[in-house]
Amino acid sequence: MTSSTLGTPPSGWVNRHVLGFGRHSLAVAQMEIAKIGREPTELLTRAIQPALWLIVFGQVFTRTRAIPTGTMRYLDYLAPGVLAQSVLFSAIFYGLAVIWERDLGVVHKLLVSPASRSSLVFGKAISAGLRALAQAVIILALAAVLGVRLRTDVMSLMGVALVVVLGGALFSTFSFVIACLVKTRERFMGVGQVLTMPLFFASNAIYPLSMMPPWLRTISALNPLTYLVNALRALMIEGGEGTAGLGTDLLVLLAVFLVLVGIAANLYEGIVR
Amino acid sequence: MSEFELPVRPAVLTQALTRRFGELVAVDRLDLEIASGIIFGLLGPNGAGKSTTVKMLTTLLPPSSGRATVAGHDVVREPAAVRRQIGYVPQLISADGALSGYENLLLSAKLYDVPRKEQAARIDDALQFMGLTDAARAMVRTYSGGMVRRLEVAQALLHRPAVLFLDEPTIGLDPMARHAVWERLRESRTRYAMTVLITTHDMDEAEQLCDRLAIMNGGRLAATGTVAELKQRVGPSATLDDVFAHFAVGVITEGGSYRDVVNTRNTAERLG
Amino acid sequence: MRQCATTITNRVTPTDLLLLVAMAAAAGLIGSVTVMRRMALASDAVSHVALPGVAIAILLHVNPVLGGLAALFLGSLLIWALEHKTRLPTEAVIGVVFSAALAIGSMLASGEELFAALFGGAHAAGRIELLFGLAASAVVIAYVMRARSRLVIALVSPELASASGIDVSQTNLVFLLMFALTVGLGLRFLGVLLMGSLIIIPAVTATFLAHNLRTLQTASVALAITSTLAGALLAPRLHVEQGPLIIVVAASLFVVALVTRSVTRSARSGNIPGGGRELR
Amino acid sequence: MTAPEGSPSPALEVEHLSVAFGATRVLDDLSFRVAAGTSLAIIGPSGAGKTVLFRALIGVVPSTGTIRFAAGTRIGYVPQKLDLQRDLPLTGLDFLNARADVSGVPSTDVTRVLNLVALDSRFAAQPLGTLSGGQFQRLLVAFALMGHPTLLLFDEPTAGIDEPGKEGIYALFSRLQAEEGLTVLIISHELSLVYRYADTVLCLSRWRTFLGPPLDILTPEHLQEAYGAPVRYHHHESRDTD
Repeated sequence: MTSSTLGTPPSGWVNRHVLGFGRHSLAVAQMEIAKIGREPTELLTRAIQPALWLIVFGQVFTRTRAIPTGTMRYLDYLAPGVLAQSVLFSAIFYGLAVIWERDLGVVHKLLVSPASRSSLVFGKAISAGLRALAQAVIILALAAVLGVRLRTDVMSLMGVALVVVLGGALFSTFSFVIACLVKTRERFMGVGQVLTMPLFFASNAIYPLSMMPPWLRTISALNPLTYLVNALRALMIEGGEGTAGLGTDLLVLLAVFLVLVGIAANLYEGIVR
Repeated sequence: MSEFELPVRPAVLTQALTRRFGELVAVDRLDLEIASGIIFGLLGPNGAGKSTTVKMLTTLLPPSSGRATVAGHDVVREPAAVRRQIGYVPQLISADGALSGYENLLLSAKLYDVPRKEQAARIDDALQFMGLTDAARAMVRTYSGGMVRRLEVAQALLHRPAVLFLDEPTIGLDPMARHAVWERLRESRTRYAMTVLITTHDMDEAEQLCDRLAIMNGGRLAATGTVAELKQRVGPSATLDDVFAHFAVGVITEGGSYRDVVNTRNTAERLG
Repeated sequence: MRQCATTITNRVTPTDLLLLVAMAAAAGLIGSVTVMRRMALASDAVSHVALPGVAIAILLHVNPVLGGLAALFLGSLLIWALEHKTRLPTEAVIGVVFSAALAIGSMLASGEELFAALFGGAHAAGRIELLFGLAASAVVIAYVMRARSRLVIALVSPELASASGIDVSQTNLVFLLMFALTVGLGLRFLGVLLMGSLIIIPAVTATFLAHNLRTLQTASVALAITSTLAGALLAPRLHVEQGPLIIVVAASLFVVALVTRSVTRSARSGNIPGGGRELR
Repeated sequence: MTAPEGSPSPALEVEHLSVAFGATRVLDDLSFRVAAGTSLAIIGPSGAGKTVLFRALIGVVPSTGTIRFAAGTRIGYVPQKLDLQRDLPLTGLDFLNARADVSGVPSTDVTRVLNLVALDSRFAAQPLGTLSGGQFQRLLVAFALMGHPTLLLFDEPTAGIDEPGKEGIYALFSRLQAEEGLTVLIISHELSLVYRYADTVLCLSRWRTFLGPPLDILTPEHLQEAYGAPVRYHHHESRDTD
């Protein structure tokens, strides 16, 4: 029995704070990922929803050409939107798990550990991002089957994966913040449900901004989902491009994500009081 | 191990520790000194302020006033240092049911920076000690109540804390499981030379497990001492029930919020 | 390419206002029960089911509200059956039901019709529509008042409700149907998405303010009516759409209540004792 | 209190009751009777089927065998688990009034039951979430007492309540039994309180079932057999702890 490690923090500032943050985030993420692998049916049932959109909505509108998407085929236009939608939907109810963990007592245990709050939030966000990625694989496969003109080079695929993870992390942290604010499952369901659909419809996921009434255009410019859709469109589709440029999209997503992590880390402690 | 001097300071020291919730004073100028190496029981009716005290000592809740040190570190000024020195088993279930026992332990080991080389050995050791080796790969949600509690204690011990906090550790367990948990606790105390603080409202638990007791009542300390001392103070043939009744007089006989009951029942149901 | 020109009427007629107030009262009342009943998800799914109905009605040149209502009733029956008769994971099923409904609905309607069905639009109500709206509001309000006791016991404990002689399954079905009727009421003004919000948001806000059933319902109704009136009256002045503005007002009230609560709590250095949270 | 065996008017007779969930038999050929106006405590380890027995009695769980209630029996039931949401904006009065409305009982009955359980109407007017453990239990008993039931089923009435609170709840049962002539069935883990307040004890376990007066049932041998471990409890009257 060595007592040498009793309560001694890892030595060195960098080791303690920077690497510690990484280690702790990773530990949390790893456990969350272990859980995803155990519920493959959930991944599949959640993939039904986007599949319906792609097949029903996409196919018909591609034929009728009722939505003006310029040179792009509508199905190609829609696929990134549907992918973004599935990222949003799989992440937005993440807060329920946070409330559930509080009701059980798991949160108490995490909060008394030496891991920083931000590393806990970050780890959970990354795992939510990877959960979204698992779903993205299913949707991309489906899109390929439906004949969407996907880019298949490694760089693009990696870019898509990165953006999907970032998007999942962003919306799950958003959900985390809401959970810390409303604190009960019932209110969370109410608020979460009320947010999801408007976020989806007030974005350029299924129709271009030019088609929207002006007030809706304003809202969609403030909607992070729009930037997620833009980035995916640029990375995923042959000849696809966003409206604001890939760099801007990524910067906006990253900035919003980091701000949300900061807010969530600050609110996290309050959930057990 | 010469650089490692044995602490003569108390494991837990509070001075006028106070916590208010609005008008309500949950913990009222608490002065508590817990010597190193003992099992200390915080006894009292629901609403006496036991859990609030533990939450302050474990840095989950900032005190309204007063101060507290745990293993020599101030809970307000050095929360990070305190967190490294303590283990905590909350009243609610803190093991993750969707993970296996092994994974739960691994998560704790990583969050507490147990050196990577030692992780596997310590986890195996903990599993064996708690009698969970066979169940290590099973999902925790399939565990019995007693197994869950033993796993949680094992998690809290992995980083060899100086002070272990347990909030109502055997609530909702049937008698057999309780005895097993008590036995493990007594053994781990000797094995790791640590201080244990438990809260309970159960006389049996206080009597069988604790070296010293503090009876809390309405947020204040009503009495402290060994079980024998406390009995003697009340009367020649007093039982611990009598001691409790004597020092908890005038308590609102129905303390404990609705939430406590729901929590306890949920805990009991999940463990049970 | 068709630019979606949204018509913004200059004035709100008194009949519209009357109808809006009745609708808001019904929404607030049904919402107050919904947020207590953990049925937010199921109920919201119901509201999305309206979309294909609206779309089909537009295609067939029937009054879209009628189509929406028909779809709503079918949808609530479907969800009720799924919840009570099958062992499928309800959330997954509901997710599929409503996304299918949205996909099919969005597909059938097009352009501005789609936006109108989703987000509503200001328009002058005809006499029949007015009568129908007022009658339906009255039905919903009367129902909540009468069934309140049953709903309250069933939400505290279905088991106790059964032991008290309440048919929980039937209570749930009638409640969902009434919810559907309420959504149908708001289809014209707020559309599918926003009507769901008008039912849920004021009620959630009310839970921050109320400590008993009567105040909860009063606050919920008052908040719903305030948001609706403010939205309807301000929209022409601010030159924005009426439906979204109503929801923006409701959401602002929600944020104000949330912030006020957090501020008062931290000012008192902690929670209200026994505010339902674990304290000790 | 009359002796349960051979009492002329049983409030409840259970014969050969069995409950199975799929292949698992939770209750197997259980028979007992409860005399009117007496109290029966049901004890046993977790998973022995105590709660299932209650659910079978109120008919929420399908069972085989006979369950016979005395004519005119009205059941008041207090379940073990009430997974209420936090911050529910409902008061005790809202809850009781709802019951009065549903059961067609005059609302004056609310005052009566509140007096019976000695719950101050000030507390009844508070949201459910602000009631203390004991107060909430009293409220649930009050709910069960609406409309004059004759048989009270109580599942773990004192889980999570401290010692003085437990005494209060059990004292309340004794009083109700005396004043209202109620028959009470209680599931409990509190052996010392069972010892003091129950007329008859039914000990369920996976291996054997015992039925009889507390003195005969609550012996170390029986308990060890039922729980599979030594069990101790405090006798309050006789000072010997063990």
